[in-house]
Amino acid sequence: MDYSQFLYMHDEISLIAVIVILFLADLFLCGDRKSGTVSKALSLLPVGLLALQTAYIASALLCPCGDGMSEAFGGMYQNTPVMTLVKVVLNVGTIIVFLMADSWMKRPENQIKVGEFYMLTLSTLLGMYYMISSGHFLMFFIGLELASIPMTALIAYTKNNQESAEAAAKYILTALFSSGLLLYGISLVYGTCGTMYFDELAAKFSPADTLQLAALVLFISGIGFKISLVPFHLWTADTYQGAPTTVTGYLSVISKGAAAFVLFTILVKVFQPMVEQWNTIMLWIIIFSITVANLFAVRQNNIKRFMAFSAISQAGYLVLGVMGGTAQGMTSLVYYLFVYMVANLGVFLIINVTEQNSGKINISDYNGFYQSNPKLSFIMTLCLFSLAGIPPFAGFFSKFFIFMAAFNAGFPVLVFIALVNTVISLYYYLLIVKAMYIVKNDAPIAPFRSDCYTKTAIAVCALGVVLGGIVSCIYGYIDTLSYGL
Amino acid sequence: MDRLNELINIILGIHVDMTWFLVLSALMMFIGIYGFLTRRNTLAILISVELMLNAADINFAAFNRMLFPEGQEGYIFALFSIAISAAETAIAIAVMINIYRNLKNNFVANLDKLKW
Amino acid sequence: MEYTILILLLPFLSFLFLGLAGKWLSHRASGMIGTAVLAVITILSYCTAYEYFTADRCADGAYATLVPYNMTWLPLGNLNFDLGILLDPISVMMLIVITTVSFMVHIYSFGYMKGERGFQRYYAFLSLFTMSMLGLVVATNIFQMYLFWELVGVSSYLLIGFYYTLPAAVAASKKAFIVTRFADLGFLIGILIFGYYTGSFSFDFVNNLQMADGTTPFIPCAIDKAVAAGGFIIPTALTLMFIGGAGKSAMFPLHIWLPDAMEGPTPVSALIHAATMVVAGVYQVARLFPLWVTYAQDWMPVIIWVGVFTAFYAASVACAQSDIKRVLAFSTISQIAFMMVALGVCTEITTGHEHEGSIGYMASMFHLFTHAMFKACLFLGAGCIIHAVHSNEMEAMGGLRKYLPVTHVTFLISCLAISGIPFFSGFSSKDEIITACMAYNPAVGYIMTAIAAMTAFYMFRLYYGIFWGTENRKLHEEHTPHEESIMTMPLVVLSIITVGVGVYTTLAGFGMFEGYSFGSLISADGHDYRIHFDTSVASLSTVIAICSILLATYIFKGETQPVADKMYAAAPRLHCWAYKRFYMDEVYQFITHRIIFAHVSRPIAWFDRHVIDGFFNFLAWGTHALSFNIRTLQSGRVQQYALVFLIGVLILILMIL
Amino acid sequence: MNFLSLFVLIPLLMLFSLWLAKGQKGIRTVMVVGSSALLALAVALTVKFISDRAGGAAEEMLYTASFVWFEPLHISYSVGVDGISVVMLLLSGVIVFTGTFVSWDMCKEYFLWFTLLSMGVFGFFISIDLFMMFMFYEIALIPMYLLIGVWGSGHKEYSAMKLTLMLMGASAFLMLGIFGIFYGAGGQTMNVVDIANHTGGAQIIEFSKQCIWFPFTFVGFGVLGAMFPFHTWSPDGHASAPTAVSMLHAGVLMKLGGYGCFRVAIYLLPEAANELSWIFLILTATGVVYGALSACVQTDLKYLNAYSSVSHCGMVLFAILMLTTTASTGAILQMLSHGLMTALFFAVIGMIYHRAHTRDIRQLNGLMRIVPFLSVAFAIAGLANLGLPGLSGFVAEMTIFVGSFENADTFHRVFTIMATTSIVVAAVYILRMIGKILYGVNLNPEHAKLHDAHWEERFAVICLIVCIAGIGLAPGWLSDVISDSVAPVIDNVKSVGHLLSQSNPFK
Repeated sequence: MDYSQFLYMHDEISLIAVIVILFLADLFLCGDRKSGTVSKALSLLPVGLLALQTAYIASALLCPCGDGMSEAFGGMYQNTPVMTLVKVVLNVGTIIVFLMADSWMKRPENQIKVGEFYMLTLSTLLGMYYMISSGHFLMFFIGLELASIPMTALIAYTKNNQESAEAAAKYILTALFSSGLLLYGISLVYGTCGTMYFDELAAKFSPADTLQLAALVLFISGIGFKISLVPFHLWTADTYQGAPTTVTGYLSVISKGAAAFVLFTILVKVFQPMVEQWNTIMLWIIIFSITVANLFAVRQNNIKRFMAFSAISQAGYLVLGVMGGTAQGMTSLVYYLFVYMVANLGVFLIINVTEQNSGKINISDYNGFYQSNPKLSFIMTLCLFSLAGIPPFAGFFSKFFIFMAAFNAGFPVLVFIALVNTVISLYYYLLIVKAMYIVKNDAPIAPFRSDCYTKTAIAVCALGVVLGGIVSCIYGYIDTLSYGL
Repeated sequence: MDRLNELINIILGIHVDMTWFLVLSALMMFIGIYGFLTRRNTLAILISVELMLNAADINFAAFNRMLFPEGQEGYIFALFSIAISAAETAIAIAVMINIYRNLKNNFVANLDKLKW
Repeated sequence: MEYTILILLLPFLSFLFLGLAGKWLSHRASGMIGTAVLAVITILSYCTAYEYFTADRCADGAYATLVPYNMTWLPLGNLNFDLGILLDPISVMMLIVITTVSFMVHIYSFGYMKGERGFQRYYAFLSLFTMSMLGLVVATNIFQMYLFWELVGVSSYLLIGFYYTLPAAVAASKKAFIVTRFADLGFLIGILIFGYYTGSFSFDFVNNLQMADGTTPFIPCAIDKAVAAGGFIIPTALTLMFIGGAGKSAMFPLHIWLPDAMEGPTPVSALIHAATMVVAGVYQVARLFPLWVTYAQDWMPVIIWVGVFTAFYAASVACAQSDIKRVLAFSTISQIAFMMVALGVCTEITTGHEHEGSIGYMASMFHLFTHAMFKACLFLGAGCIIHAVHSNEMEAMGGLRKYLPVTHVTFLISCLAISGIPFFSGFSSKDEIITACMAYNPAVGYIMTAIAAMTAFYMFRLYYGIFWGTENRKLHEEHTPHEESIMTMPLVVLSIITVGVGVYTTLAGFGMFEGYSFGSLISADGHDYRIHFDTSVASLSTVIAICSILLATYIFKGETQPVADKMYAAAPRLHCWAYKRFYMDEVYQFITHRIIFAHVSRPIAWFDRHVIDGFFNFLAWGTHALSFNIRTLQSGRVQQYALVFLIGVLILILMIL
Repeated sequence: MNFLSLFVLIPLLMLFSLWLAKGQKGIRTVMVVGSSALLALAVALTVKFISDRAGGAAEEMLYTASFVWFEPLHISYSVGVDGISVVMLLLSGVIVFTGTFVSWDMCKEYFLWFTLLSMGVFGFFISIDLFMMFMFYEIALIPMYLLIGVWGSGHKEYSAMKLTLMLMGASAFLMLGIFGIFYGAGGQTMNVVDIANHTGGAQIIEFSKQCIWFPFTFVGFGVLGAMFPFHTWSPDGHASAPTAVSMLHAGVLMKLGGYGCFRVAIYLLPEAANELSWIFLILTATGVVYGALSACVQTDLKYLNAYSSVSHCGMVLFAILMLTTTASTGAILQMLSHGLMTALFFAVIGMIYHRAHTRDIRQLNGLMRIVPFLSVAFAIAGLANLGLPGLSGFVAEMTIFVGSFENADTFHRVFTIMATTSIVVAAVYILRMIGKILYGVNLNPEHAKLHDAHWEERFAVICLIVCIAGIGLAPGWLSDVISDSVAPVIDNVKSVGHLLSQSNPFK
């Protein structure tokens, strides 16, 4: 066996390196947990390392060797530029989450377990890497599980918090259930085709085979659980609400995004012969995800739970790009993922910093927020408008493009339903804006100063929200890559 | 395994083909699901999940043995999935313990603080 | 005659100046400015008239129609909306009438409006009105006429509502505007039809049209095309336009605004609601006369019978009114109806003594002229009286002849004129009208004669009620009535015109000498036409007029009026109805408020708020309700989650199998 | 970068400098300078445009510039103007300028949103790319929510939410329509002119597709144009909005609707316009009368004016659907004149409300004696509204009616005459309002001491009045400018089919 093949997975290996370094640092640097200096080092280290690693991956994109495609272990591991790009996007998101987490990590009760947070997060990220560039169902399954198992620990991170534990329990139980079904589906695939290599499967599938159709549905359900699509979404709200805000942010963007991308690639690459079937399935799933989530979001008061439902409906919009499985859809999906990540993390940053400083997480607490903290509420408004798809913010562009893709793929009715739903979503986003600007409140959240990490992260997000759309080269660049299916 | 087959064949006079394994795994699968949906104790639910996962593993093994004996793919997959399910169960149990610490019991019905 | 453009521009400028700068001007200064401008344009229009009538006629002996000025104001696709000046006998005559009366009113107002708040505003509006009225009469196309038509409407609205703190005045102004506006809708639609089918709005069907160089030529008016498109089209258009004219000229049933319009200052009533604006309808019909006669002969009875009924109705109401201005208002309506009838009875356009059918046109214009003069005189006289006794009601008056000598004499002259006594202007014109009616249909002729008799009766009832009869002593002791020279001077002028025109035309009419008469200036086709009275008609109408005057004298002259009281007692119901103007206003009130507001507008407003808007609110409410009802899906029980998960999977499988 | 982009850049600069501006004085300076720059630019553009047209520049769009923006999606930043957009830009310039003076005492955030709104409006009028149009359209919509919600009056939150949601719902229809047009034309270009002339890779859109997407596009824009029965956002929205916002909204934003209907729906989908116009004709003609009649019984000044706006904007769409050059010219003129006069109306109503703290007709009397300036301005606005000659309303309405009469069939005749009745009803409600609040004697002691307009208010009002009277007195040049640009569109429509469609049961 040729071990040089490992070099093809430089993304993963570099990430593993980061994890290892962090592990060692956590072991040796932090002999004494009580001193703040160490934890400062430990909070800077992951960000720095991850930034380095991101730069390393991105460099491969900027100066592509050959066509940028690479394959290892007989096609078990595949990598294309667009996959690398997605990994970069996920990295950026993770960096923002780390920046967000800092103030939370500095809390005394977390001093003891700072390192774990970073390592667990990074290992889920690693799982997503493998999931993304898997060329074989085994690789895919391992990646999926690697992405979800440490997540449980993260959700349950605040040990003595009942809600956190309950959230984790619901998450892991549903995850087990879905992975059971997924595994069964994969077994059916194996049973009917005799192989689990993506490249070979497409040839062996036929829409006539009942077992294979069942496998398709089971696969979609397993990954739909990660993306939290209706009807596999029910864990989402509870988990998001119970989990620590930082983790919620991570959940709502990174794992969701990776899974959506994988859904696209596998449906297009593997289940190509059954395109009509999975179009039908996705059609209904999307309609229900958007509508039901919007209906639930309308009357939430806890802002994290609210964001959970918003995230579900956003996921619905996200997978609009899957319809038809066109290159345009792929581009707009990745673009949407990027924009959505920026905006959503922006909102979570502000939720988090507010929670850290005032401990308030109800929408009604935000009444009169503009009077006390104008800057924060302004950024929040930008991000919410972006989520709602209001120009000139990036969200408008991403929504427009993904609708365009779906329309072009031949689903005008679906697009129309989604468009009508944007009105509802605008309604509930405006509810928060209303709370911040319009509703009078004699005791609003007291003014506070956010730490420099959060400030940096917020700046990044705001920049992304404002420029992400107008600067058209982003979309253009993704488009140049998205041939790599 | 062939020998076992022959033995059964000799003793019971029936030929065990793949259908048996499939039926068995399907049964395990649905028993698992049923358990998951009905058990009141979280640990019992975990056991049912194990049934589901193992059902899939049996499938893999059986398919590999019966249909595609030339390769090892199924066996390998089964092994990996067993390992993964072990890991999952471990962390699940950790969570259950955590809950038990807070609630002093582990009935799934008590996990309804977060809803609507 | 390019200077005619000034006749329009100067008043407009003075309106702008007085309107904008009036706040900083003294009453006297602003009045002076307004009057001076009027003096100038009066002179200008007299020059115009002189120049026009003395210019030599065309080959066929008719007056030419000059267009010294015409520009395209607004292009409307293939059509044009022109603004310009068109001079033909009737428009020139109207220039004279308008400027003269307006000038008199300007002078008169110095006295009448002295010290009134908003004096400047008053003069500004007067200028605006004069400008619009002049623009109306010199219109070169039907659309320009409509434009200024609306403008006179609004300036009359503003002037009626001059005392805007009095609810009655406000209501009256509103009513006047809305009623005429409603009529103008007909006018507008008529214009649109006319313009669409003839391809032009212009008056190029008038005879001997002569464009001055430097003016944009008219788009020719393809009447024959329209006729080809359907014989009914031109008549329909004309009738619709006539509705507009009927509204402005207060023909029944659109007359209701005119009596109320008397709420305005009396000089305004004299100018707008007696002499000029209210005859716009007549003028419009006269302007379109060639079309009426040529293409809509069968529809002209509409004009006749509307006119006849209005004349009778107004005269009968006038007999019972006690407010002197209202009496005059109804007599105005009646007299305008005379003019309408006179136009209606025309059957041909060529004039000449063998052509009886075209006298009406001349007669109508003649009566318009004379009526403007003596009716303005009457109104201004009434103004003096009101100014003197501070009341409109006849009870406050009586025996005023010794207090107001000049007013008395001029008023008497005008009364004689309107009653049609020889040697007064009214006689000649009314006599021609009746002649024309006789020529058309004796029945009409006799009806009109009877109405003329009623006229004489109620006018002298008014006269005796004011200047004779019981004097309201205790009122007159509080403040002795007196008259001011600045107010009586216009009266004298106007009555001199009345007498002068009357004497001249009467003599000429009876053939005492061969000279020009009104007809030689204005006739249906512009040819010279010498008026010769039909002695039978003349004598009949004169005798009847004198009889009814004597009757009025017998009834109303004395200190006590037993006969009148007996008559009221005899027919109280009739008197009451006549006094209440046969309840026409109430009918309108009912239609507008009870039906349109209460049963159309309110339901619509309710529908809008509760049904249409309610639908959108329902959507919002429904979303909320739904989201509340489906919340049980998110029960928080993980096993139910798994169940939903499983069911979802099964449904999806079934869906694609 | 051609100079049209200044219409977007200046507001951007204004936004930044507002961000930095300190104190009321600074803010006012920025706003005054910026808005006057915009106005000057609009005037200069108009002059240049007219001279160039006179100089023989015959292209449909002048000063066009196009930069590829999203290459893979064929979206480009393309600008260009024809007579219609020039006029609309002029209107927007005037309204923004006066609106600045009317909202003299407002705070920084207000002006930020206000400027964003005007940026959207200007951008919409200069852009000839479907995507850009839609983007600017939405940019113009959203600031409304905060402007009304924060600085409004009455039940402002409800109104703001309703307005925003209904207009966004409309834009959902619109977006679908745009996709339909784009892909129907082959998905090669989003440039309006190219799609209309089948150049730049655009094909002719199939008739069946046109008939699907025309209603979407027309309704999408029509809602903003207060098309019956989707007009109900406008009374509440206007009633709750602060003065300058109602001015800008009724004066300019509602014009986006009519403009879009003309530029996108009619221009790009000519066959469907021929086929389906009758449906919308019935709706709009109904709206014209309906709005006027329901205005008759309103008691709140702003509601009254809002309903009259429904009537007048209905007239705009009505005229557009007549599909004759004259009528469409009239429609554009009506947009212009309605924009100016309704802005004047709202300005004056706002000033009165600001003083008297009520807009209820029954509680206001005899203002003429108390606040003569405002009352006169109010009366002028009213007279313009009922179409008095010499003011802008008359010109527009006459052009529309004459143009509508060019359709000789009974169907169009009936609805034209139906629409003409609205001018009588207009007289009724306007005079009723004037008579009630301006005339008579003041009975309310609180109103006895109201002070008349300040200098900045007087300035704004006078500007508007001058514009209204200017158009009313010399409409010829405007009408020429507009009809030149309207003609190609209508000829395009006429060329593809007969007006009275087979699907019309009334023919």
